[in-house]
Amino acid sequence: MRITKLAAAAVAVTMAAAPVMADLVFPSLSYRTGPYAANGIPFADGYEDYFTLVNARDGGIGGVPARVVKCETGYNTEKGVECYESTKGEGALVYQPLSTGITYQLIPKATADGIPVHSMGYGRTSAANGKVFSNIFNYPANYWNGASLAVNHILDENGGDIKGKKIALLYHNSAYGKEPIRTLEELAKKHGYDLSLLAVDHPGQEQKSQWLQIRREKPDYVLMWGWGVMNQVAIQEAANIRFPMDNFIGVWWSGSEVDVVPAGEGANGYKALAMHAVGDDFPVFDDLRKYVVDAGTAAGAGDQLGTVLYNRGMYAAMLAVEAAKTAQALHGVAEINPAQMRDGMEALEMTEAKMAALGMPGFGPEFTVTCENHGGPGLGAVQQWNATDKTWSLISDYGPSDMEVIGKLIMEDSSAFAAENNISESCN
Amino acid sequence: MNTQSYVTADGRTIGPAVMEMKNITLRFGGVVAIKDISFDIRQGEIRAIIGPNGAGKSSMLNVMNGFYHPQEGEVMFHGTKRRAMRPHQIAHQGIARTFQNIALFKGMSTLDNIMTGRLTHMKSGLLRQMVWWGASERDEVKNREVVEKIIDFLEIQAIRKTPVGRLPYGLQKRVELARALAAEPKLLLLDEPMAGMNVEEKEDMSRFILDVNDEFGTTIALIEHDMGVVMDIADRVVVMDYGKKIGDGTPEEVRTNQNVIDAYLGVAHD
Amino acid sequence: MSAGFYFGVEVFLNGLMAGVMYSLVALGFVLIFKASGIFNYAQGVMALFAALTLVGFQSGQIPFAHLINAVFGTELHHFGWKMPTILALIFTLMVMILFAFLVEKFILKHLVNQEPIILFMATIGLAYFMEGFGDLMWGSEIKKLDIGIPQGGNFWLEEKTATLGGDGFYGFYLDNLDIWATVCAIILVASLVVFSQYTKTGRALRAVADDHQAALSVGISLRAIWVIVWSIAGFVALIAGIMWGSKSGVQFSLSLIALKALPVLMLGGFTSIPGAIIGGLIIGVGEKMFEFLIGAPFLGGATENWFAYMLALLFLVFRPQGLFGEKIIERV
Amino acid sequence: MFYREAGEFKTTYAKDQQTFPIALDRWGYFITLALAFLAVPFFINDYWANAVVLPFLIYVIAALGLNILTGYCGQVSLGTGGFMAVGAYASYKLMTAFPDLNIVFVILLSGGITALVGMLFGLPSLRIKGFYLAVATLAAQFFLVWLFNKVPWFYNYSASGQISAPERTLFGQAVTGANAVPAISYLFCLVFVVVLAWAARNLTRGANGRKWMAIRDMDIAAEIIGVNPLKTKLTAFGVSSFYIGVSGALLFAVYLGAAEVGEAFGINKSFLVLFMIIIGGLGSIFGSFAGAAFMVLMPVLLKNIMVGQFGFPTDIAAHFEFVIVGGLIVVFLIVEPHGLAMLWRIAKEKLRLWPFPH
Repeated sequence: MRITKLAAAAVAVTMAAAPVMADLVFPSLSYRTGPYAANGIPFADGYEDYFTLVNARDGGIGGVPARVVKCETGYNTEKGVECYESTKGEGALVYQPLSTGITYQLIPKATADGIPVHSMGYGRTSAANGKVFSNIFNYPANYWNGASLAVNHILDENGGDIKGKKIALLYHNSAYGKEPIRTLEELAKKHGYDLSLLAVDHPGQEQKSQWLQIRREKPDYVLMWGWGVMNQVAIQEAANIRFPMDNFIGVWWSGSEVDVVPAGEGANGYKALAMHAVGDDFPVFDDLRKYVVDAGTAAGAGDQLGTVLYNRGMYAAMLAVEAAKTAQALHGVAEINPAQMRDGMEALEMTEAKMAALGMPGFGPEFTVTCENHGGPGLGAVQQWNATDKTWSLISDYGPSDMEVIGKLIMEDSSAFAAENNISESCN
Repeated sequence: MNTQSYVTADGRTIGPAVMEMKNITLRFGGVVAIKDISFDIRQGEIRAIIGPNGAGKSSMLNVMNGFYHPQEGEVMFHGTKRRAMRPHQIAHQGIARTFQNIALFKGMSTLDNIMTGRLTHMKSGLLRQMVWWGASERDEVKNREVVEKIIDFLEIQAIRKTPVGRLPYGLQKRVELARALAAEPKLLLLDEPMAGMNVEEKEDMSRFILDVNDEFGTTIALIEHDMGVVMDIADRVVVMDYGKKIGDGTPEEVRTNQNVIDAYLGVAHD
Repeated sequence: MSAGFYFGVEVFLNGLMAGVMYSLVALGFVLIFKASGIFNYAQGVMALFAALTLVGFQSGQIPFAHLINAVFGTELHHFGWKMPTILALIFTLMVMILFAFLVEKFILKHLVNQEPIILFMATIGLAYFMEGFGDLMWGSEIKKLDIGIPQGGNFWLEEKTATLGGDGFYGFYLDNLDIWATVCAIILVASLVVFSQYTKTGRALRAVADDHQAALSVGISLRAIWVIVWSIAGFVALIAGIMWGSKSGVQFSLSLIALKALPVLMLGGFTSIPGAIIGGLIIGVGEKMFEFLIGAPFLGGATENWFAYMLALLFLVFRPQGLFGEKIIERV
Repeated sequence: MFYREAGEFKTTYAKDQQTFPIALDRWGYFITLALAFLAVPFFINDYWANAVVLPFLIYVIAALGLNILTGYCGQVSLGTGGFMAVGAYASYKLMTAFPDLNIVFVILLSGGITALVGMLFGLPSLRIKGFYLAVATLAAQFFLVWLFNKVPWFYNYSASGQISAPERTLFGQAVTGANAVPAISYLFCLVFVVVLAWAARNLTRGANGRKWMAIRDMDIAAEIIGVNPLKTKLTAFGVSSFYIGVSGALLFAVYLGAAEVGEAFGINKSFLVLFMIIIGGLGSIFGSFAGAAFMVLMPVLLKNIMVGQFGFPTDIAAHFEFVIVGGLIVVFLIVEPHGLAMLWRIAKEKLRLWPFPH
């Protein structure tokens, strides 16, 4: 035990209390290392750069500077907990846990601590029910919206009739990968398509069996809920068996540059879902270059601007800043606390005019958050990869998902959670 | 079969047979290691099995403590035929042994090694062990007392807490003997107890073997490839060569047996 | 014959090919274990590191660029040149030899005569070290690896066999990359055999594998042998890294291919090169066929990971000495 | 000259066999215990509890378990993560199926269930040895993770496949769930650690421990002196899995609060616990503590120094963490292959002779 004590003393020395400053703290639980680093780096860069921009261009949020506290999780749940505990004392306003595992950890913890969590397009889908999950937000869209959006895209391509079509879901064999199954099954009943499920075990380097099966059964469409190395291998294998890439649709976590580049030309035409715009053709990027990259304060090398995940990080930061502004207006104070931030998120309204004013016209869907609905309306688009000029581009508008089916599933799952954990519904 | 008890010249009582080997044949694949051998070991005696290297002595010992199962023949223990059993069951019947190439538990101290010899006498219920206080502690102390007697007897008090790996060869052999004795065996098998020792160590070891036999009345079967010392301490000797028994009797009888002389002088076999 | 039968044959063939990919990783383990009794957990990370280095040389990346930038505030990325593949391969090989030398100098030399578990642990420490070091040196983004090996289905074969199985069958599918991997594996094993049978160093290697003490007594330098063996294992790691990296891009997960090789080792034995090959083939075919016949239709799929281990486990229960080991006669 | 046994004569065998034969050690032990129970709860905060102390305590239990199997009985296992998952899922099922069952029994029963599963997977150890067995235990690891992922019954058919620990109380205080106070969670785990460490010490110093060590050091000789190999190995697998199951249940219920099998109980966990016992010292109770402390504290310490003190970018610090921890493992093995426990013992022996050189 003596060694423990020595080490503990050493830690105590290094953990000298941080100075208290008047600022708005936004922790960035990044994963720039580990097996998913390639995805984590651009997201963290985008997230951090946007706050830098807000400070440099606007002098902070409502006059109060934003401070980003960085903590590296390596996508590891236990490190995520350590990061949460070490940053929450600094007055963290909102957490972007960035991994489903860490999100699940933080749902009860953050709720008890009164700090809001924004799991944008990941985490626990049924957290969209604000009555049960008072502090958890997952706007603008969740996995079940995603599944429905993909089916809607297929419906559009087939003139609304997909009866008898074969759709296969290739999914990461984990909680994350299994998310869309229930929704897809419900939708299959409604639209009459045949759904087949193909699980890929972690990490997903070896998918020969699954792709031989796809080759045998020749589904009309393949949907993918993949992550990490599974994405690159799946896209390569799809190209190998000459599966029509137009009919291969990934979720938004399977649709970034790093997923398609290793497959080269073969990936051309591959589609993925999107909850925000891609590319750097927005005024905000000029500001980013001017105030952040050229000023030498960019979080990364500054070469990621406009990539899918950089944009996603930036978009998440923008939503956080807008929610903070909403909270400031709502409570009439500039230095908001986490509880006020939560109120701001719950009252968040994203309109086209607002986004245009921020230099991001049409960057994301328009949506409103309410006390009951923390997930927004579930709008999303589809993007497609062009391997020749190496760009993603949106090929559809932000369309609606089938909330009739999804809403029911959300109620089911959230009330089960409420019952298991003795949570009484709020918002009444 | 020897059933009559008798008293030896030095006053020890030799009883009826403890173990009888009847027509034992052991083969490894096509190789015959032991061919149709019979002999017995009587209560209280020191019985030696000798023979040149490769005669099948160690295999014989392995048959006696159930490590090898002979293809033919049977082993009688205390007058009943022994069914095929695993070596640990045989240990529970009261047969202990030492090994030619020392087989001590290297990660443990001398004391712990000898205590393992008591395992057949100790209770090891998990719950009472976990609690320790009470039953387990009493059991431990009781058995420790037995072990301490053996430690005194073999004069190894000073190395009680030393890890056995650090001990010199001769002492390791002695600790191994102590471990076997700790089991308070009905039959003690010694596999070349004096191999690799110098004259002085051999004398010490001979003295211990005689004392063990004398004081505890332990029946001992030992194998040895060198005839010298064995002839002095054994009551009766079996001589093996090429898996066959070529002589059996008192040291004097064996010494004068022509087959034995031939084997040891290296007369060509045909 | 029905289409189902031909699909089965197709799965079988692809299983063989997958098996070759596993064998490539397993070979590295066997080489080191045979010569030094070390179970080298770092073999997977070595494959990652070799592939990272190869791509780094090819694309003219500046090593430790991120670290240098962070410390000195510079903006370094690339040297600005592209290196021809063959040159990059040679340089990478030199790096792997240097690596072997350093491993011997800083780790193995100090751990001579330790128990196997300690040596195993040391290689785990080494694996940790290399994971961090590789990322620091070359960055953690996913890199495309292209050294000109064709990828994708072999369409010649597909067309030639398309008529075999009736309407439901579209011809056999084999990946060109896998075919290349098989060719490489054959060449690799053949040259290893030639090396160990017909060269002086090779014979010394075998002598060490048989008996360390005896080898020492006839004047073979154990340390030199270790450097050579680790260099060869580094070379094998490079080949494995290229094959696996071509498929998925070079990234952190590449180090996990070690886990695919372990059941192969159990089956084939830690010391047998033919065992690694045959074991790989059995595991490859076994897991693919199980997924095809039972896993996917009845168990919901994704059974391959555990099935490979279960297969090896069952096999060992009935034959503890492995595929090529001799029956163990216990002695005391 | 202060730290020595001179003047302390043991008059009974019971005294001679006690855990801390030297008075100074004994006092150190009691003071540590007193501090741990009476002082720490008043100072512990969320950060210390959740980032350092709880994982440390919980991993100590896992390390003790694996040390019994690997360190004492010599059976190398890489299935720890899978067995921890059994403990976690067992506790989840028990908690949700019997909401009124006391949390202490939930944890103990989870350990019991894990023990049964562990014994099942220990069966092949009779025929498979050494590294082959280590790799064979990976079959358990992969199979169990797959099973908990695949069969919805284990996660109560929830849509996500994640399990979340509901709130359970002990003496009116929440020990699981989000409302648990760090001091209470800490004390809860501490009691388990102290009791289990004490039980492990007792198990390993008596007849059982000698059987395990005999099998470890030379299984054939052990069998010949009367140790039943199958029974002994299975006992080791059972006891070890019990500890690991308890640790998994605590990790899930008290520390994490929610878990997904592949992420929380993957192969990395198996390696982590194996590192702990090897760095700490195989076959040593103290080593289990030292190893767990090293593997839990080292990364946090390094991170706080590199990021907090020197302002390294977080990713570079994380890479260096790997380099340093990996390097330290190698250095430790070179300096002292028998782990921190042996270093500690050598230090004490030096201290005993101090100030005389010999």
